[in-house]
Amino acid sequence: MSDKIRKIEGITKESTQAMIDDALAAYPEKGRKKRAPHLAPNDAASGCASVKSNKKTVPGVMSARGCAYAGAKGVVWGPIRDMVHVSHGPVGCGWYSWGTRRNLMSGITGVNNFAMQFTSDFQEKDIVYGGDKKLAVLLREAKELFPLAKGISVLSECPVGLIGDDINSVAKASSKELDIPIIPCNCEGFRGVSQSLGHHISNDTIRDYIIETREFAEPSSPYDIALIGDYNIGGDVWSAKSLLEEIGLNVKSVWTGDGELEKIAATHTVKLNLIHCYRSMNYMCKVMEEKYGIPWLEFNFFGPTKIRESLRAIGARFDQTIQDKVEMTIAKYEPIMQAIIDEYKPRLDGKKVMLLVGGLRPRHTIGAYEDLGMDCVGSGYEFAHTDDYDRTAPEMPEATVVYDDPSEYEFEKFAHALKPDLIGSGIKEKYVFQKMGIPFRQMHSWDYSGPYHGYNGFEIFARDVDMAVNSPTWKLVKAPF
Amino acid sequence: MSDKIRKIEGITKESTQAMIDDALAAYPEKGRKKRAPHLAPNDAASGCASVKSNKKTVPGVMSARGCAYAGAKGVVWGPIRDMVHVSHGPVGCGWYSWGTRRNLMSGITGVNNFAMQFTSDFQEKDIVYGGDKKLAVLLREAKELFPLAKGISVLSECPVGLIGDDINSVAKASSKELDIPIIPCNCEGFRGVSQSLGHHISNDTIRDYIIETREFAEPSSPYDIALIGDYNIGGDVWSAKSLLEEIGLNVKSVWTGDGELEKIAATHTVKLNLIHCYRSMNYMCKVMEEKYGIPWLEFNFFGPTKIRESLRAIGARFDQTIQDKVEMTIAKYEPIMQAIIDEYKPRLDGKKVMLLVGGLRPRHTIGAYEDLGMDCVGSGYEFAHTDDYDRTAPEMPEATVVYDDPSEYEFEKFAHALKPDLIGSGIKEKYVFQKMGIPFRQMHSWDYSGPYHGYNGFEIFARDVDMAVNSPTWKLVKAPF
Amino acid sequence: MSNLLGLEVKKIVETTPEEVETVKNWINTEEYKEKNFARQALVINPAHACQPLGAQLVAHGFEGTLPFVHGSQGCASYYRSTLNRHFREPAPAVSDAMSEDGAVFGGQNNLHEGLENAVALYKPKMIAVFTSCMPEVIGDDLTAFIKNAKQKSVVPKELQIPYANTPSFNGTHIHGYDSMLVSILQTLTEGKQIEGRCTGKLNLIPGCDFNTGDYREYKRILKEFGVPYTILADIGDTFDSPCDGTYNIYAGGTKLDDAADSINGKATIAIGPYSTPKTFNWVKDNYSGKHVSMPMPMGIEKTDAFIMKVAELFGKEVPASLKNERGRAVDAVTDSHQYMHGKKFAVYGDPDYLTGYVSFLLEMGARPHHILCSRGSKKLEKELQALLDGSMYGKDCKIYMNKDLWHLRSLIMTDPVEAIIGDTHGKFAARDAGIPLFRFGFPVFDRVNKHRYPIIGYQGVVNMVTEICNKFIDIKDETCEDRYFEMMR
Amino acid sequence: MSNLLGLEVKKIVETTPEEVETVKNWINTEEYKEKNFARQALVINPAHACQPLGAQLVAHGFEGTLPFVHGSQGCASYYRSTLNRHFREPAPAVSDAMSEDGAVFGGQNNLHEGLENAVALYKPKMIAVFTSCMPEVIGDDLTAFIKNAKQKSVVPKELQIPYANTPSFNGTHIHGYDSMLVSILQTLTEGKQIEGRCTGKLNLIPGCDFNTGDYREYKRILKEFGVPYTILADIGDTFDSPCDGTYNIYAGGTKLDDAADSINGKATIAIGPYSTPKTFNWVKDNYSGKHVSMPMPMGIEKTDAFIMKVAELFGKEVPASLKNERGRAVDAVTDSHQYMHGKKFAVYGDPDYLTGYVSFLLEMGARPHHILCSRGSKKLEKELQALLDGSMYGKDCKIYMNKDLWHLRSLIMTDPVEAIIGDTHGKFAARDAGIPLFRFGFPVFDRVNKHRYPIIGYQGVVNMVTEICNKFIDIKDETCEDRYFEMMR
Repeated sequence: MSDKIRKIEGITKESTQAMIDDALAAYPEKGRKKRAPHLAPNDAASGCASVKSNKKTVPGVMSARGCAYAGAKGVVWGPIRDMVHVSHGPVGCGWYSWGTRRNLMSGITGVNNFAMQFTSDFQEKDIVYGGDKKLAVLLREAKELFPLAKGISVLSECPVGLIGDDINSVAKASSKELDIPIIPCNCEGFRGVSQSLGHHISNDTIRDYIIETREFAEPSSPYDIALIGDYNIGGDVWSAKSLLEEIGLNVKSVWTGDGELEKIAATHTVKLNLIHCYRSMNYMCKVMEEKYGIPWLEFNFFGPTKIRESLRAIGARFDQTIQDKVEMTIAKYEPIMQAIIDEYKPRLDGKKVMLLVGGLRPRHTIGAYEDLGMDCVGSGYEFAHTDDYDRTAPEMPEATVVYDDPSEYEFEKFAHALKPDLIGSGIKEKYVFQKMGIPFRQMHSWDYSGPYHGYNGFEIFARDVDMAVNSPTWKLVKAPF
Repeated sequence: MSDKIRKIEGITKESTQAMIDDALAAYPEKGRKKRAPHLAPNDAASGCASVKSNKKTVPGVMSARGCAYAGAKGVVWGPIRDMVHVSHGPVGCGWYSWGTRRNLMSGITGVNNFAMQFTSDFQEKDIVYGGDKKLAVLLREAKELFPLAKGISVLSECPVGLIGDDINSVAKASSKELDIPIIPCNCEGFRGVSQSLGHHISNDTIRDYIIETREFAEPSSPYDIALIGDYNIGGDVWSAKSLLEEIGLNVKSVWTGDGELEKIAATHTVKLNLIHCYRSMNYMCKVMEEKYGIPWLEFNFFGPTKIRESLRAIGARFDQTIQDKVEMTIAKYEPIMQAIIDEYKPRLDGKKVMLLVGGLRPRHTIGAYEDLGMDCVGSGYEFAHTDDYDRTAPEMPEATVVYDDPSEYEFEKFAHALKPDLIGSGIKEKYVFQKMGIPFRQMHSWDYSGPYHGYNGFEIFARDVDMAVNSPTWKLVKAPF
Repeated sequence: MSNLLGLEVKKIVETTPEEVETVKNWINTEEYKEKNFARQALVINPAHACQPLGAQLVAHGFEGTLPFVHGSQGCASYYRSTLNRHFREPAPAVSDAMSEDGAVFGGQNNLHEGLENAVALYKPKMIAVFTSCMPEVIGDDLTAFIKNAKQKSVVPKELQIPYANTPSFNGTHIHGYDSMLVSILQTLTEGKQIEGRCTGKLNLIPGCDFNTGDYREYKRILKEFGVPYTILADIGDTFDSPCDGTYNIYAGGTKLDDAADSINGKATIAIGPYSTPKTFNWVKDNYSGKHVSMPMPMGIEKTDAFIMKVAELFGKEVPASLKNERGRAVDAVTDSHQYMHGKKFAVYGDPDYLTGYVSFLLEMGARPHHILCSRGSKKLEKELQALLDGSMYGKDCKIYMNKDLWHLRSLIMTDPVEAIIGDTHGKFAARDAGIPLFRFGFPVFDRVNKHRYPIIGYQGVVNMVTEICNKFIDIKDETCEDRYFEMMR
Repeated sequence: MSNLLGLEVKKIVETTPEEVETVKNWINTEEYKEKNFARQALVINPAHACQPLGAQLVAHGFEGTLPFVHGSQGCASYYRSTLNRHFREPAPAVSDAMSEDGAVFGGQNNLHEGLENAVALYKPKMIAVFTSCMPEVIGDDLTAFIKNAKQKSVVPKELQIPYANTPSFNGTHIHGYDSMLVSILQTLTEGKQIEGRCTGKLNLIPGCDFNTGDYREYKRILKEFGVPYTILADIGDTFDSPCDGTYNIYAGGTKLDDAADSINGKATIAIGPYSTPKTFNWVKDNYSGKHVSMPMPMGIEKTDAFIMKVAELFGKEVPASLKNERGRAVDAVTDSHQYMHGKKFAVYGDPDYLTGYVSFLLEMGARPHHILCSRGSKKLEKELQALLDGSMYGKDCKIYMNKDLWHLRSLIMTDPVEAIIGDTHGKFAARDAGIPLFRFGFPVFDRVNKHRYPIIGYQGVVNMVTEICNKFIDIKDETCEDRYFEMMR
């Protein structure tokens, strides 16, 4: 699909730019100047970003962005199931991110998975006298109470970096004392522009503290791969992994959905890194390529079209046995997918969707919507960089609006203008648009449904999109009096 | 207890009679004349009824009585688990008595127990043209749909007797045709004065159609007994049966709680009939004594005192092995009972209870209340006869009021006068007295609790009585403004 | 052989576990369903009571009115205990205890003695007489009996004694409701119509509704509208009275004067066409003002219709508070549609409840897969089918008239659904099928306070959506594997 | 060795099922409980959030008010998403996105740019500024910053910008609520006190209450009383607004003029002493009329106290409608006491909710066996102990201050109870213990509409009794043997 340039009736560069200007009109001078470069009509053919990105958030505009801690604890570390993740600082950050990202985990909570909220609960005295002593005590308590934990992460919240604590040395000392990997991550929320720096700091921390400290017990095989950048939202990893195994590959470790510390540590021995969320994990793919010669391949498991493309691209990196299995798998699932499309497409054909998600899905899910006959009339990221926007240009129809870190004001204005049949974004946006009678699906958390990755994911995705767009409840919104 | 005559402070023959007269004052002349003989102070020493009973209900006074159908279907037939009981007539009677009596049953509903609502659902045309043809079809359908049923009862509702149907001959013919016992019971609701005639007709029906049609497969033993007049309210039979087995007896059949038709039919071979509810089943005890020489013994499993007396009386009918087991059982449970009394009696000592139940419990449960230190200040039956009231006199304290088939007006007046701490009666009375802030326990259905029979029953009974009397919720009834 | 059956004495043969297992599986099969649906005579687990119960409900809806069963005393105790168990409230009613002699000589003596005693003991402002089987079969002439009672001054001349023939052998409790209501209104309004007089009030007939919360909801809605009203047969207080240390035998009910004056009302809305046909026809011919018959306002659309009709009849704008309330209900509906969308339900109950359940479910995108009424009609079937045809979610839903809950069991065991909407009697089928039962109907014996939470109106929508969605989520939390047990739902 | 830890490369050793089984049982033991309670530094599953969340709740309670987080943008998104998930409603708030440069130069530039943009885009009537960690650690002087903003006319002079220091490293969200509320009231009432003027109104401060149903219930009660009122920080509509096709960013809140004039009120009742101490002390010293601080009116007795205080403050009789409502609540309580009597509960939550839960349970004859507050105080402990001492059902109940939900798990696994009253976060402990969780507190992410059903007032009692009793009966129906499965409960 991404080769042919699609057009949306009524949407031109001019109409989009006019819509953008109308939105920018409300800004004070300085704000408008900062925001303008981040909003633009898509140039499908160019294959490169039509907007600026990864810039400091403009104060006071109601951005959807989170912080570095959210990128570190929420995105990268949280999903690793067999580690105790300590939110180091006051009680809030860990509490707000407790279980809200839906990175599901196998195992028994508190025994061999630690889907819980650990914190040093900084009080005034910790700010004044520093938290390092408390950290050391805390690490001992964690080790004692959770003996099956394979490691402990110490994830810094804002105050830690401001009061000059040295969690790196505490981690080092305690790691030796307790004979367990203790990983310090300086992901203070005030650092950087968004969650993105949190991903980057975490990738570096894996590079410095984890990779190459373990080896797989079983002998390696030519089909060993690692699934990078899948966080098991609603079970996505379980769906993607079973599909990769069906085409004959051994998924030796997953970064980091339902992740296991030791398998992440032994990933330097795989043959190929398959990366789904480019934004959050491209750093370590590049490191593993440089240091261990592991090639990496971006792939897309949203919707039958993209799945087919990806399976074949993956197959091409392996021998005939894998490629045969790829074709068998495609042949097996395509009729099922076609049946799904036949059931839902008639009710979704030509419907318009607008997306605003984090760093991957604003482009990666467009294929799945198009498989159902829907058109993406606007998309944008909270924390993407230029390389993301480059990849987005061919995925979106010509001249449709691209918005980088849009304010709620801008997003509302665009929605009023474009009148989408569905908006895919986050919990902070959901009820704003549902009040307007616009159907909505959370595309961060799959609105507590999923998985959406892989073939069984598409079945659930299609059902949910049809449910949202065609629910009779929307017909009740307009009162008859 | 029943030998020593108890007195209640402030209650004399005169005070009770005054209270009665005050209640009767509201009646018209004719009503008063009919009601007066049914209300009297108890003459504990006389050992005989102080009131008239088993008379036609006075119209319009709001009696608590039910009808013959209720006595037949509700009390006797309903609890037999492996028969299909057909409420023959319009839809109401069967529907109102569907599952409301709490005669619990083992087995799988619709497979080998039939705790359901079967009816011929008489329409106008069945009144006009008679229901016999419909009955025959219905019996075939029941046999086909419920192959494991051991028998079918046909329980007449009012219209059947008025339109001259002949269910006896239909039953006879169908029984042969379908090779299954089909038992007709002419318990039309308008017959007799209360549920009592329904018991009697049902006992006669067992005499004429069931007893002696089966034999136990296993050889008889000297310890074979039948448990008569226990309907497994809230599991009473299971509690009583386990206690009787603990003292070495074989409970060969139960009339009719969790009852099995064939075992009832083979009861003519037991050594002793133990009867709990004298009123509903004394008829067949007398028949079995006359026809099969089976002695029978009234016993009382309410509260440790009565249980001890009963176990010893039962033991006396058997050899030393049984009597030793009786003593061992008493020794085993009495400490447990004492612990219960120690826990609850301090909070119940001296509290006053008034009772109005069916045909047994107004006298039979007094012992259990007294074991907890409570005093019965008034009792009476819906449908007892003179022989019941004879048995009641020694159980109640001197001069306390005895009321036969009291109207709601009389019962309220007595409650206002006596100010009981607890009233034990039925669902029709419960909320009347709770509105007055008087704690209440349903003593027909154990207020959906139980069992109350036997040693484990007393534990539940004591807990429930304490809960009702001492619930802090009653302190909320009086508003502070 | 001493028994009349002439059967030889057999040894007891216990049913074997294998036999039990075979039959246990057999009753869940298509084959059994065919046999079950082939029944002509045997009714098993019917989901309705008989006429007099509905008559007693009406009687309880009028100030100082004592329900009086002309017939067997057992009937009165059955109606009383049923209402006690559903409302967990007193339900005072008397009978004149007809028995064998009544069968021979008729029930006049019983009636007279009963009236005399009832008046003396319970000092009613009105006695509503209705009949159970006996007098109906033997054909007692109540008009005459009551006239004679007054002539013989057994009861005061001016005491109003409306009566209704409520034979148990046709229709159900909703028809008894209708007959008693029309008779009471005829009696109370006799000679009260005054040319040109208009009370300016809305007469609201709630129909055979066993939910006290609904009565309070109608009153709250009309109060928001500023429309003065008289509820005809108001059990809202009778069956939801305070516990404050005193027992008041007549704890509420429509004031008799208001009921009398209702004939001069500005407009009358009769809710629940299946339980008020006679009443509505009589009101149409005798009451001044406008007359409308409407379905129970369950779900947003039917509540809109009710609200707009009140606005239209009284020429009033819909108040902001009610518009706001509608918006909040739609908010609850859109916010939780994902928990009900596409879910299959079996629904059964009285006709007026059924049309409400089906509209509500279709509105939510849920599917009323099995719709069953144990005493339905062609008219009801047509109305339900029209609702189904109006929505894609009604597609493969089926309607079963005059079928019972044993039929329903066969349906859900052979063609499974995710939940049942009904009343306590459905709990056995729900347990066998392992699905939840939502107790919005009558009777509810095994839960507390269900009758206090309205199912009509916008608040009714929020109550039903909340109970259904939260139960489905409860089940998900209680049955999912550990790895799918999570914070967010 | 390329990693910094200097650990030699080990083979992966999978945890064995036996090890998992051992530890699985070990964490339920008394021994583990001792270790768990010996914790000094590690907090696990705490049951409270940080101060700014409470400040944001207050800000949403005022007309046209935009909550403004001075600090990191991530905090604002966390507070917003938490409120979104609990209320299933929008929660508009901005931050001035402080980052590394803020750490060095302070946040003035961010604040000014933020205020300017916020005013331009969202046209608030008031901006309520509160702080997250960064400005608190580096010591930003917000008084000066805001004064400079007005001087540099970054924002209109007359725009009211109250602010509060809400450091996350002490107290919880209820203390942030208090600080922000007192600051807003000080700002709005500045210069508004007029000698001798009395609005005749009751100022009601609901305290840190996340249940929109409670706000509606307070209003309904005061309307029944005929007492004019101003709710101070009214989120009743903001977080329960209609879905009617339009998005209104400021969907409700206390009118600013009313709040300003509240200083001249006839009386002020501050509900929830633990979440309004600063506010109440300031009100006492500055507001005219009488001032009373009262606990959350949960349960009959505490609701009686609230009703009588309103009656006393306004010299009014308690209206018949409320007396009647009390009677109906007592009726519900007495009719279902058997389902709760003697049952053991574990309860946790904010202090003001806890005193309410404990009173309600003791009133019902139930036993609040484990009482836990993850940020409690000596004062709270004393008040709770006094409640326990006042009832025989409080006998062997214990209070745990400053303990978390991992402590609670040890308690209920070693000393079992029949249910937990708390919020969504308790679901993991409840699942391990196999007992139901009643979600009366905050936050509730995994059920719908819990916040719409009041838990205060007489209706609150009926709601809690209904949910608890019906769940216990559900469990009985779902777990009993076939032979105990019956119609009646």
